[in-house]
Amino acid sequence: MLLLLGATVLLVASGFAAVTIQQSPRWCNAVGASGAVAGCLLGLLSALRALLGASDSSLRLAWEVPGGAFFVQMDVLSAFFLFPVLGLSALAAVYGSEYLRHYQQRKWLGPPWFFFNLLVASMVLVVVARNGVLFLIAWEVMALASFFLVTFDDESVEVREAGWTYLVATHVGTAFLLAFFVLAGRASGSLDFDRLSVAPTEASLLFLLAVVGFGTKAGFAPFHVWLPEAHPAAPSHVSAVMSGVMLKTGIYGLVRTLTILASPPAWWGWLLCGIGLVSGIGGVLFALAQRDVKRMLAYSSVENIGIIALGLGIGVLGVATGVPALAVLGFAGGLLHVVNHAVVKGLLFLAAGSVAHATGTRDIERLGGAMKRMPYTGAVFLIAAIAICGLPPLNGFVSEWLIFLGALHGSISPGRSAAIPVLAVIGGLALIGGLAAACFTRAFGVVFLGTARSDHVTRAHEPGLAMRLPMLLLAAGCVLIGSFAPLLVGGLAPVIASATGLQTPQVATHLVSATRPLQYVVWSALGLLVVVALLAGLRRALLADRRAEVGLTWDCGYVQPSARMQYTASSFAQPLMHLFGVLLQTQQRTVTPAGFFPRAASLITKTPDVCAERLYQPAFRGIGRGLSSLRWLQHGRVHLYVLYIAVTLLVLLVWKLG
Amino acid sequence: MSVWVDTALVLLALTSLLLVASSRLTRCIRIVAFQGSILGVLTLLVHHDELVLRTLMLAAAIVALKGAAFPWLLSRVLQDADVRREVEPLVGYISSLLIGTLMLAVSFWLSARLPLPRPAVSSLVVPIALFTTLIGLFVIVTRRTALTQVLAYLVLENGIYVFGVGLVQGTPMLVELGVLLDVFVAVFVMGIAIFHINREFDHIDTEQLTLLKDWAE
Amino acid sequence: MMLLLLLLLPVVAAVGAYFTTHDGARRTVLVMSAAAHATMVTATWAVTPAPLLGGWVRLDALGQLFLSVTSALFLLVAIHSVGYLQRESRGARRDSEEALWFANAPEATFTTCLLLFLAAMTLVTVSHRFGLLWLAIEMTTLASAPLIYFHRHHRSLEATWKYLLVCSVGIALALLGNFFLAVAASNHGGEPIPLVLNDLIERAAELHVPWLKAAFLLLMVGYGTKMGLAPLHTWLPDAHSEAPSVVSALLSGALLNCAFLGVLRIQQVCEAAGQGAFGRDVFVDFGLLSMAVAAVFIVGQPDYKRMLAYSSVEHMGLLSLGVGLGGVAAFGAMLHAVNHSLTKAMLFLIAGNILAAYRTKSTRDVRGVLRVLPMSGVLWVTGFLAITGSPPFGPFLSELTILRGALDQDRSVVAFLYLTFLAVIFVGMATAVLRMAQGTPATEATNAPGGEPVSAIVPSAVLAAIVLVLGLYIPGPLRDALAAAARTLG
Amino acid sequence: MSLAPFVHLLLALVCAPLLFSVINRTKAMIAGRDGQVLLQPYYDLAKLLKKGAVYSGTTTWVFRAGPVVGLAALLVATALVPFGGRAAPVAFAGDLILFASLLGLLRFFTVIAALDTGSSFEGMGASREVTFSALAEPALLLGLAAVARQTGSLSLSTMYAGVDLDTWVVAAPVFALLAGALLVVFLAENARIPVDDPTTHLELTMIHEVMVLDHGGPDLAFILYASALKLWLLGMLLVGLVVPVRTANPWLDGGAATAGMIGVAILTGIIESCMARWRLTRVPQLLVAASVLSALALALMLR
Repeated sequence: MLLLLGATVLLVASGFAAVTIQQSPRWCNAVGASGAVAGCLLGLLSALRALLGASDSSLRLAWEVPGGAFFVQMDVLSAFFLFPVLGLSALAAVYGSEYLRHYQQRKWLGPPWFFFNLLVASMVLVVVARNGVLFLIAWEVMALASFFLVTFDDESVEVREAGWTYLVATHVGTAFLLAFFVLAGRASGSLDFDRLSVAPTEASLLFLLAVVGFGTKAGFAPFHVWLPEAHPAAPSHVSAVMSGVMLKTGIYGLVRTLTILASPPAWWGWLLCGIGLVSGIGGVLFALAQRDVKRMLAYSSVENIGIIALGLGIGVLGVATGVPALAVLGFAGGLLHVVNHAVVKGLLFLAAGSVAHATGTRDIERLGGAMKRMPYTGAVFLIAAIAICGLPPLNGFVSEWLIFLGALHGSISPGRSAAIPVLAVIGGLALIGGLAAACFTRAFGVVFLGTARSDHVTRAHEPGLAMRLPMLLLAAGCVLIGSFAPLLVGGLAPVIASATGLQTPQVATHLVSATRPLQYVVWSALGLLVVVALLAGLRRALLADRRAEVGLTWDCGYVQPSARMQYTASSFAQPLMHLFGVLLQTQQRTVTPAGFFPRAASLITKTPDVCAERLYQPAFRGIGRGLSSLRWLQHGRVHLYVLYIAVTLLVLLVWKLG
Repeated sequence: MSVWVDTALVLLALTSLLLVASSRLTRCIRIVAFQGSILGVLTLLVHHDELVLRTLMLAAAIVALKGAAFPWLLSRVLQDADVRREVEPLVGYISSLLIGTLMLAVSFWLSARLPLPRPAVSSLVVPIALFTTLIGLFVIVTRRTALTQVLAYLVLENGIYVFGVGLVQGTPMLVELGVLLDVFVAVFVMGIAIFHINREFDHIDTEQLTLLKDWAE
Repeated sequence: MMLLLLLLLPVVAAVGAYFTTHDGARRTVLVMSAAAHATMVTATWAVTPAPLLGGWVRLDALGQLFLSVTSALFLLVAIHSVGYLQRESRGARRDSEEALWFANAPEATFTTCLLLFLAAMTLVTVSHRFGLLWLAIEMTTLASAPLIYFHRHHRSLEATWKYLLVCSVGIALALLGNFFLAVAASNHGGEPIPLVLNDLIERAAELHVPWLKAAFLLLMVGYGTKMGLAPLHTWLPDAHSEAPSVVSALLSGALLNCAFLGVLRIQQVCEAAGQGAFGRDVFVDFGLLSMAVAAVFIVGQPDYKRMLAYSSVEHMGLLSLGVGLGGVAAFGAMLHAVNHSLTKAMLFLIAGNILAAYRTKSTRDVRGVLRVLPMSGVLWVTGFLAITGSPPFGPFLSELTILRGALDQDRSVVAFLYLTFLAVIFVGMATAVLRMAQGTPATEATNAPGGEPVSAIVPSAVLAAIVLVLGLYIPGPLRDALAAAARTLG
Repeated sequence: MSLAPFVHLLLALVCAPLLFSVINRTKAMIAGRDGQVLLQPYYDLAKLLKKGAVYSGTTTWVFRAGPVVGLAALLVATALVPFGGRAAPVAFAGDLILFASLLGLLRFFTVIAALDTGSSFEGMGASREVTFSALAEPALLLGLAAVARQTGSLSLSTMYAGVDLDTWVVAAPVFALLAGALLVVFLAENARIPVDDPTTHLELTMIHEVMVLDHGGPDLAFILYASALKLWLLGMLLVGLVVPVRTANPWLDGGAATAGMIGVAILTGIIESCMARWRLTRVPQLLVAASVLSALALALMLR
């Protein structure tokens, strides 16, 4: 425990140090990054000890604030969430140390490092805090730190607006959490987690508060609106951390809530599944519609959060209906996907960052053919894309497979209450998978393959080692998690036990029903690789002594194919956009060629977020209008002000005494 | 003696009504001055049984301030400010009178709601005091010039003072004088303010003092 | 004896300052006396001073709390105002909003009034005799009016006039309230109870209830006007926006608290007389209404000083709400009184720096404060986060405590409205403050005279530090004082 | 571990290409021609394997990796599919998901290989491929989930082992609906009429064919063989459902399954000769209809 706190202190301290020495960017970078890495490694060490020792170490100090106590505890759940948080943060810090160097002419590098390290420290504290006030403070510090990172490039209007949206969203979410904690602590008068007592009548209310409060941070639809704004705005290593792990603190909060509110009713599971389906399908569809690669990734985060929610939903259903297999598999899938998405999405954002940074644009319609200029980045992006589509043999497949298996278990379980949502999950998950494949073939194909659509790419170059290394490590992570899945899933037993409230041995027995098939999965994955190798060898052997000419792409006889003739990302996505037009509400502006000598025709499509456009903006406008319609109160006539006083007095006298 | 007290109180009420109905600023000032002196007399009448130095001093101070000093100060300001000598009310005189009578009723009703813990020198004290206070407020609200507002503020003070004199025994000298002093300073500061207003704007019409607001008509 | 010193020191200093001709000397007097006052106040935490005038003047937990805040604020403001007065060039100056020329009031007057203001506020915090309390509060009005009219132009004059008139009317009503209280105290024959707090509380049972209630309402409206509770707050935005920022800081940070103290005193009597519930309801109503009205004017507010003023209205509402809820919330209210004073004062000081650099009060014309005035910019954003109740700053804790108070009593509607108003106001302020702080400044609007002088930064920085500390740790003595203060409110 | 499971593996690997010629012969017969010889696909493969290759200068290693990975994925998938009711060599709970994902992998690589050429035609084909497969995916998995619920097991092998006559008698309507759904999936995934026309020569109308325009030589051979395998496997899923011959005798079951496979091929031929390709905008309706069929089957079961 002390080790972890030491790590936190080290993080904060190095952040301060970075600010104090920001006159020299090199040192500022070095101190900030190395401090972050060192802190993360220390933290990982203590998390590892907690997970292996599996003994909860806690620390409770008196703290002189109302309702507060400095109460931190490291249990398996916290340790489990600490891994992605610290691991990804460390890699992102290394990446950032090179990424930020390109700002050093224009900006101070102290603040970004300060806030980055503060962000990491606060995430650690969020995960281990066991007191409401402490948690809320850490939670909000996390939000603020990330806000200042998002608005790093505050010269541009978009970034400022994104920051505003993010700040407002997270603050409103926190309001729900305030209500949540105060309500939960009301009975015992203490906000320590172990003394939060919940009256069964209030449990559902608390759950809803938690879903909204934590869901806003996690990016559940329809509370996700801040996400596609904020993540593109932030520097890429920050986007990686935000999307990869900061969202997961919301998931952590939800799971922690479930442990606090014991014995959930079935409809909580239904609700989570519903949210999961909406977020998953909606997220991937909107991702498919984006032109900005980082925005696309942000929406894909919404999708994956949806998948996690599906897993949790199935798990809750299992707990509620008393089908342990369902519960165990659901939580296993959900929790494992937390890690997988952290690795994969982190990798994707880093890769996208280095592309954007090398080409100077995030608009995929201007990219293309980047593979030739940036082979490493292209390769890791491909790996990540396969993983995030949940395709074998990588890690993404394992977690989705677990959720599927859980759903199938539910579908063959006799009861009906579990079966119906579970079948919706199967169908939805399949659809999400297919759409995700469409989304990421599009992204990878249009950005890295074909020929350059603009000279942005022709100037591109592979980034330096500090940016490449983290990406390679994360890619390796995708493969390793995929190959050691049975081991990892088996290791999840205590975590799932703490999340579901089942006994660890019981969980373990049910996990076997997942781990044994998983071994087959892994073997077949290995087999796949072997077969690939064999076939590749065969192909090489066949072509060994033959002519392999290089020509033009087949163009149906057209002589001079140009880069502009390639299929664009928008047209690639068009059929699906058309199919789901009702959801997407894509706006289109067309100038069709007309007359004998037509002018330049054009087609502009844009798909803004439906929730933002149809839900929030009208609401905010309405509130603003309503408030401003009351402004006549302050009309500036002093004698009428005196009238206010008189009237107030009379009203009070008559009302209270009359 | 209570007859005289009642007369004084009635006179007070009448002067208030008169103020509401009168149109010329100079007249208003005189009315308020008269009211002030009535107040002084009232002080004597109430404390007639122990006509000690203290009471005399107090009464003298009241007359001196409310009857002489304030009117003098305000008429000084009035001379400096070459405004039209009309009051230009936002509510017409007749309707003002009607509202005034209405307020009389209200104050009697209120005083009925508040039974006195111990009998006062006169049953009229509470209603009249309240009435005068209300009139003060009413005039502040319905008259435009800063000067009238100060006058009205004085009337308000008078009403409150009547209340104090009529009901409250054993108020320490220190407090009473302090109150007087405070009122004096307040009026003085307001006088200065009016002087400045007049210099800045060439008018003392508070209707036009509406630059600071959060609402654009 | 110590109390007497506390009261006399500023007065003497004021007289001295009035007759000093040399600027430097006068400013030294200002700072020195402020420092002396502060040290004496600190001393009162060690030894409780003996009461004067047979208990009319004494220092209880509540008074000590408010006195300490006032004194500390005054010291910092004094330091800040030294630099401010240096910057304020003599003679005719260009007005920032309209193209008119104006002069400042003579500095001697300004300093004198400042010190008299301090004296009056000190008197407010220590007077237990209701009449005396009334005198003191009226004095604060009179002493601060010239301060608001420091810039001699018509807007500040208008503000001053409104301030004077509205507050005087309110105070007059409060006087009536005092008389009502006297009547209530002279119940059924016998010797009337002297209007001294402790006596009233001791013999509260003998008070005549209807008159007590009436007195409470009158005092509530009267002092509420001064405190800035809606709908009696009307003078507040004008005065705060037109007064020099140092004065606005004092008005928001100290003066409003003093008026609040006036209301608390009568509430104490009500509690003792078993009428606490009656009073608390009124407090809750005023509190919610004030927050609502503040929300109306903060959202889309084009003038950042007015925005801060309305935020003061909001927080006065918060205090009144906390007192109205009682219990834990009362403690929260006391804590919040401290937090709000410090934070708001800091914000006004920073607003002064911004105004000096950009020469406009319009949130739309100010851009890139973080670039033009880095320190002020950081403090500006910090202050915004603090005042809107974001952790890890003090107001967060107090607002959380008030929420707990609301939910402990199942006042879920109140809690809901409370959170809603807070959220709306947060959005409103965030929009304005971020727009000002971020981005790149418009080229012409950036004449920071000599960058950021130390005296313009240090006080605000100190305040920010205190607020941050209060968000992470509440010292024992302070907590005890707060608890004691809350206890007197039942 | 007996050798029996590997019989089917062998059979599939050897006979898959035969299905093409069966379909062709059927169509030819109906059209009154006598079509190609049965071994024609093997000749084609052999010829292609002997050829050299021409690569577009635009392409990268992704283009070359496409066919290899695709074929590998299908070879692994072959090991998962039961032969009628007979267990597959590799069988475990949830292998149906692996099967579906392997098809997904094949698709993924085909698509990016197509995009690697930078040709607008191949991009067009890729776009259509991902669209239709995204819609076919739920139909397939829901259908299999329905079988799973009916037979109460989670592995393709045990599932299909459970589909015997008795179950048919109980759940005839369910299985009928499922058969419909799986047939649609079979046609769509294998780019047959009415979704796609393998024999067209107009790039604009192609889906699968257009994606492999630039492949030649061994690569093309891999692709052709892979698609043959795909035809066989999806067909086998259909056959396992509609030919509920589950006796103790492996040869009898195997024979029935093989016959059923040929039957499916003939059926395909018939469909292709009496239907025209649908407008691309109508295809989604067909696929959604398939999903609806599966969902309906499930609803019947939950009743």
